[in-house]
Amino acid sequence: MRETLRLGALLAAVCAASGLALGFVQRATQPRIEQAAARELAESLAVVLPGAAGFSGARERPLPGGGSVTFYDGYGADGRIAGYALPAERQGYQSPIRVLVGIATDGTVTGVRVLSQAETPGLGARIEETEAGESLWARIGLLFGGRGGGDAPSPRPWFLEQYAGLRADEIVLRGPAESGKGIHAVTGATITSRALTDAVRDAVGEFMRAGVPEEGRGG
Amino acid sequence: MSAARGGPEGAWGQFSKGVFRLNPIFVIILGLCPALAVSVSVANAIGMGAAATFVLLGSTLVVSSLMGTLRRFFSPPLYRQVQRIRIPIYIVVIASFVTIVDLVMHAWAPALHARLGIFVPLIVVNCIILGRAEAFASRHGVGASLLDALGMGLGFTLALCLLSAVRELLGAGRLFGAPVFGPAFRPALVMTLAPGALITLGLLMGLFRYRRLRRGDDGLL
Amino acid sequence: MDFFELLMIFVGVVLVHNFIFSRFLGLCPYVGVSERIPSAMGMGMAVIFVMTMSSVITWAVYEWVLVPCGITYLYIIAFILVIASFVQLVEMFLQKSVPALYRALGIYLPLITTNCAVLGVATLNRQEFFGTPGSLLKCVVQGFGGGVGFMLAMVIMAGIRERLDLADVPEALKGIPIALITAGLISMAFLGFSGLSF
Amino acid sequence: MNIILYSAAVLGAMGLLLGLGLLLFARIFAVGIDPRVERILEALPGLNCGVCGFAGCAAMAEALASGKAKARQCAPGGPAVVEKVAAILGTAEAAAEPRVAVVRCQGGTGESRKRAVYGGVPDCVSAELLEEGVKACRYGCLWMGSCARACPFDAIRMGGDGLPRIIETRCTACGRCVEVCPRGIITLVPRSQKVYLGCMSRDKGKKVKELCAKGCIACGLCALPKVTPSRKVVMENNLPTFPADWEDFGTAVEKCPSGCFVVRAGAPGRG
Repeated sequence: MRETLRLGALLAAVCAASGLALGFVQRATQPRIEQAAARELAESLAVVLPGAAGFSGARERPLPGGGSVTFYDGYGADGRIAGYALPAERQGYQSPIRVLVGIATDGTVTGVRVLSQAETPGLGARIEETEAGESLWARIGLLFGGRGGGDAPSPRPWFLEQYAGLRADEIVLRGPAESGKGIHAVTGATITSRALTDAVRDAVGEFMRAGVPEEGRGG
Repeated sequence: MSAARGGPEGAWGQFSKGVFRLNPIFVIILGLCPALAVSVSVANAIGMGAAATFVLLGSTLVVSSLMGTLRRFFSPPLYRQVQRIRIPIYIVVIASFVTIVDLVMHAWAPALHARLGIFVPLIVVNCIILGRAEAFASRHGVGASLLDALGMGLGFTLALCLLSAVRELLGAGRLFGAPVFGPAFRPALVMTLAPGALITLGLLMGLFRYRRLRRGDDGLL
Repeated sequence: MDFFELLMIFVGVVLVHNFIFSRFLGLCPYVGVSERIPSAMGMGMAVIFVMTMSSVITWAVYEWVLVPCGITYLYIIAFILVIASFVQLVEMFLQKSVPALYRALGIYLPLITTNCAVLGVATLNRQEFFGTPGSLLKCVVQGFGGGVGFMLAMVIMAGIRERLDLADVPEALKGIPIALITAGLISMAFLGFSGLSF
Repeated sequence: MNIILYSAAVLGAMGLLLGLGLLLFARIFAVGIDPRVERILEALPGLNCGVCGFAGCAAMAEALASGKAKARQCAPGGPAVVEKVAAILGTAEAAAEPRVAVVRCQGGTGESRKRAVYGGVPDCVSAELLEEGVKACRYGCLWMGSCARACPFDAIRMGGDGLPRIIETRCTACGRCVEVCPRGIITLVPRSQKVYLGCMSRDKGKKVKELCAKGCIACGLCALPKVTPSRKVVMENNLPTFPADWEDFGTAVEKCPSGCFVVRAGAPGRG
């Protein structure tokens, strides 16, 4: 019996020691994690609401269809409301796709940015893909002091650009090669493209149906 | 690996065995889960390899020093009692280092942390680390264990990079995310998917064993 | 918490994202133990039991212990400690009181603690379901489905590997390499399920 | 600050609770295991990774103790484990008694019913893979002679009735024929063993009667104490099993309705 107690105590001591150590590590890294998250949010807000200069903190608002949505106000340089940004999420092919959607006051989408997704690389993940960017050889050339060949145009995510300027009812998924207005899916990744499109359309549709939120002068 | 410098037991031998003779993935065949899942791009592979090596180094350091001090200060029967709960102790130590990696990566490399996803916590059950802690670290001094851990970690990372280079090149025509073959290249998308990973690993493992069989060393498995 | 969504999760985890063929969880024992169908069945049943139970236990530890104390960042240690002790307790209990079940099922239990699938399913549950309404039921279904998917993969593989020993495989590929290549081909077949949605 | 205290407290409590729980359970549910297996278990890395094909180290230790596995199957352990296990078991592959190959099937072309005309590759392994070959009996010899071709010492000749004949003087028990036979019909027995069973069929008696004249119909007669007083014969899934040193087989051989037992001509001191 004594042996059991002694071994139990030893195991408890090892666990407590590691708990202590991890507590200190956590305290050291926690601020940085929050900082990184905040920076990420600010960056996303700037991308989805290009016109806006300042943003409000997260605001909560009930939705007609039940539940509520957190969103951010975007203020133009003159201090008036320029638009809103709201997160949306939908299960993609193999992972939840979280996006941030920017809307102007008249309900047209100003920009979409993917916050997180772990879709299949080379297929679903191509929703975030930018133009090819410079090839490996060009990069190696740069490495060895070759001319930079002019800075390549900052690569733009072609799939997400399609949403800009559309109203909720115009956001319809089309095949990659189909003509006509709407969102052209990424070849070979229809499930992911549809998930993203549905997420954006429903978020914008539901938000606008609840009317323009009242003027909340945030920070 | 010339055995002249210190032979298989010497410093160089301890280190180099992890890379070739006892490569964790191709020879001992452990830690397949992260190897296949993460080897989609070389960048991920290096990230996972570095994380696993850090945990390996940290845990072997703690395990070898802990077991060393216990062996010195505890009387032999007492030490045999401690032997009964050695595995849970190793698990706690390894899990702590994995949590540290999880937190640090979350803070300083959020993009990599998101891409590696659930495979960062799964380093805990990665058999290589528990295996080296049990088979080596608890029986040898701190110095030798660290060398062994470094060798194993490097072996794991190199194997991961080899696997992911093949898969990224064939599957997406890219290396480190930059296209290699120019626009005309039609990538074999299956390589980035699950079947490609399994088949590539099987073939690479066969290649390693073929090389060893020709050198007369009997294929272990 | 409607039944349809649970069914979607179950089918998703058994066929579309099979733990072995597409999520690469639990490969170490899979490669070792899938040589004969009876051992594959035994291993499969043990995995189903452990994965379902550990989904419940990890959910309980997370929601009732870690969240109130605000130390959810310790989930890795808490999960592995709980799963390892649970499996060891069950193994001891079976070995002593139900020897028949122990010989058929229990001997695979130690194998399961260091198996990526069990901790994998707990981590997946935390990532996808914790915090959402009805999360316990979803976790249980995901755990059970994961186990069923694991067993399905094991039995298919065992059936093929029994015949594989008779086929003349090149010397270098004998054993584990050919098993991996075969698993790759099966997982290609499983890709067929990816379009499955109803 | 309280996060650190909470972490240490909760983890410490978990460690204590689970540690005590496990140790108490270990005491309550203690099950005695053979000390040799325990010593082997300690020599193994205790990783329970399953790569050796056994269900964890405990199962591997038992297999090693009963000689069903070789230490080098434990890949993570590597050479260190191989030495330790060999030391514990004290087996340096002790020179076993000289052995010889025997064919455990007497279903020749005359005795055993055919199920199909087989036009495929004349090789047992291919026949077995192609819907289990020409023979109605799923366990019997396929008459394709792969063993004869595999034998490096030309100690196997195919008989007129399709069955392989082992020339015992030439057989060196190298095991090549045992490996190649897809149905494991040929096996190695100690040369001192006088009798072996000429049938592998695990089917029930009624089915065997339809398939083969020489098949074992699992009547269990040979296992009766009256026929075999030494009780060395035990029926197991429709086949009699017996140790190599079975002596009083005279009556059993005589009484067996299908004459399945084969008494080896070369066995020393035939009764």
